[in-house]
Amino acid sequence: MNEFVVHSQLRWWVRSFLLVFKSSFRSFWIRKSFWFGIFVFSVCLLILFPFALGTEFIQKLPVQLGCFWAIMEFVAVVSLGQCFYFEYEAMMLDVFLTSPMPKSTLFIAKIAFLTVQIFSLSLFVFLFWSILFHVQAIHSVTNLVCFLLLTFLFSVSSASLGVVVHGLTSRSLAKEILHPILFFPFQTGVLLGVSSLSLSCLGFAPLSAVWGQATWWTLLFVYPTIFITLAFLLAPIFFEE
Amino acid sequence: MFLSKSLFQTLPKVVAKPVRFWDTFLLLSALMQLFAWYFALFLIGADTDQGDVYRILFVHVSVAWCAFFWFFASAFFGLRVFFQRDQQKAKAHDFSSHTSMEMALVFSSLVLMTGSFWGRPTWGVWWDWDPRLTSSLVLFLMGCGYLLLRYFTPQASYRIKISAIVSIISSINVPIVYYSVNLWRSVHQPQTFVQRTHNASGDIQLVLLINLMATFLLSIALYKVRRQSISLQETLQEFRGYQ
Amino acid sequence: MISCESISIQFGSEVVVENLSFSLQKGSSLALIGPNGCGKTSLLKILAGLARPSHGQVLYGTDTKNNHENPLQKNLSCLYLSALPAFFLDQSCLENLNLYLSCYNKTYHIDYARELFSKAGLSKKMNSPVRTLSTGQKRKLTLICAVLTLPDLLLADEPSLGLDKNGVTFCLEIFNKLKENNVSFIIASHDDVIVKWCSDVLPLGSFSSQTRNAVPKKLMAIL
Amino acid sequence: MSDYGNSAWQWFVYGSYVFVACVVVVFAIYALKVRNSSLKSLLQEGFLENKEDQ
Repeated sequence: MNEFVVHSQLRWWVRSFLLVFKSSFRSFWIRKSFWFGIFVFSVCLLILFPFALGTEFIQKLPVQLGCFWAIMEFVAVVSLGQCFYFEYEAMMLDVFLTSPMPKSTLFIAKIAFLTVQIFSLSLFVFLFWSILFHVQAIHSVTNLVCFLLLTFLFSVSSASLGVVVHGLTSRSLAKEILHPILFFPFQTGVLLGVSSLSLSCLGFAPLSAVWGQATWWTLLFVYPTIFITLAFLLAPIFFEE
Repeated sequence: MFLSKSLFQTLPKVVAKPVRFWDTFLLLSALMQLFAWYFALFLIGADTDQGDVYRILFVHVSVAWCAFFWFFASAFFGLRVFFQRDQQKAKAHDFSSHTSMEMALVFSSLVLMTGSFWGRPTWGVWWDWDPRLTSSLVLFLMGCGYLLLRYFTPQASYRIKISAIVSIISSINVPIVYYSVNLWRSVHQPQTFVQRTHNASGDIQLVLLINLMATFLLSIALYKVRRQSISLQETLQEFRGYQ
Repeated sequence: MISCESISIQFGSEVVVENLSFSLQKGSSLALIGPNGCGKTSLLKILAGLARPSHGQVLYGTDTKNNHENPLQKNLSCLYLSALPAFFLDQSCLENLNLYLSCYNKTYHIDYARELFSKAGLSKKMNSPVRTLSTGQKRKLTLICAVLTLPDLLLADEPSLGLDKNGVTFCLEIFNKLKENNVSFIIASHDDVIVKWCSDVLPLGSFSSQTRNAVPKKLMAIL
Repeated sequence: MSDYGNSAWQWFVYGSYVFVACVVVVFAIYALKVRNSSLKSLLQEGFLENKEDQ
């Protein structure tokens, strides 16, 4: 592989990555109601937790954070539900797969698109959550930045895991049941990391949290890279007939 | 042994020999397991602080070891499915991966049950978020996910590949879960519950070893019998055209 | 251009196609005919790289020396027109056309596209969503996409399905235009006009063998 | 270590042993039944003849 071929291959990979990214954005933009529907679903969840737990109980910070991450988990699963929905509906997958585009771009672009979608949803959920739950812990910019970085890492890992799970179950029946069942057990590591990190980030930091932080951060960075490389390696297998 | 005499005669030699061998092996290992349990229940004295309740330790630990062994064995066979060029051998490894995941499922459900049976009298609670127990619960969930995925994919050639992938990913996930639960517990509840018997005296370890060996042999026999039943059933379905 | 060595397609234990080998030169066209269920569509899917045959392999490449199993390595662009036209139904015809062309890294001149649309009778529908098109019109849109992308290999599954009289003539016109640009075809069709147009014919009915009705000794040993 | 109601320990200890034994026996019986029934139907439908390997 001389240098020219490698360079042109890389440019071709990035070009088709942008192509799939733009096409999923365009089909998303045409059906904006999907995004809005998921946001309304998350607001329903925002109401559900205080009704279930009682308003005075959710004053405590750990409970508030727990509710936030539980809502984010469901928002991630629901928004991943329509991960290849437009392509399936329009049977465009065959066109993408037979065209000379490298197959991995389809999945990596989907991961990027879903990360943006989940992260945008989490911003709005964060806004309404801090209002409805009277969250006082976000008092400094560093808190806020740390919290948003956590939500971004959460979105990347759930998007990459979701695309891998969708690729695996592309030919199976009863997808609605299979996706949550395959999604949640693999998400436990990230959920634990994110919840305990956000706890220590926002000031409720017992002594041992400082030691715990370094290892949690490595887990949160290692986890999405594992699943992104998996999506990259398994691309030829995913949608095989 | 467990096959009717008339049916056994008509079997071709290649199939008859392993069927008979593993049936006898199953019986022998079952007897050995009963002996090991008898040994654990009656022949050694009660523990100093936990009284007789600690005897559940023998069955709990041996079943836990088998659960984790078969889980990683399923991932191992999953890997072999990928690196196998020959179609028939890949199918055979897929049968083994499927069977060992089923064994992991059965044994991890046993671990959960004996764990809660043990927790009730010693710690007064049916379930404890102990890293080992929690990771065997997550293992159980992933096993169920694996079997459901297999059940819901009708196409054989695709099912073989994605089941191998799911078993490999789940085996990657178990250490992550164990590690993160361990870390998570140390942040929330510092160790209030007493650790398991560290000062295990000589004969307890001996009995534990015997129990481990007996349960492991029993699980190997169960694995082989179940492996035969799965491969025969799937071959039958394939030849009937169910794929 | 493309050659298969002893391909066999299996649905469970029923062998639909048994060690079929053929090779296709650049610019020539091949028609697959045969009764329903003789594996035409699955063979096309295998040639397009969407599926994997149970035995044998498919080689792509201009000359037999450096053949590759995967079409991408040889950057051979092949277009697969499936039986159901594949478009984003909510996006307009032009947007779908742009998507097809950018997938194949090709550009086109708007007047040429407008002329093709008017010839196909779709000039009014250029900017309306594909949802409003009938199946015949969608079929013509796939043909327009085919002629604009100019793939090296065109795999078409029933290209004339749902086309009326002048639809078929439009389809043949498109094929002739593609043939001038040295495009090779593999078409599965029941339409005699299309089959006569192709240079050679491959009947698939004769390749299916009766089902193997015994577990091979080797598999028994692994049981 | 207070007495955790050790008087009823037999229930838990014997219960767990009996439970493990039952699950293992049920699993073995299920596996054997499936194996024998599929063997019988394979034989009946003539898939296991000693023909030469195709």
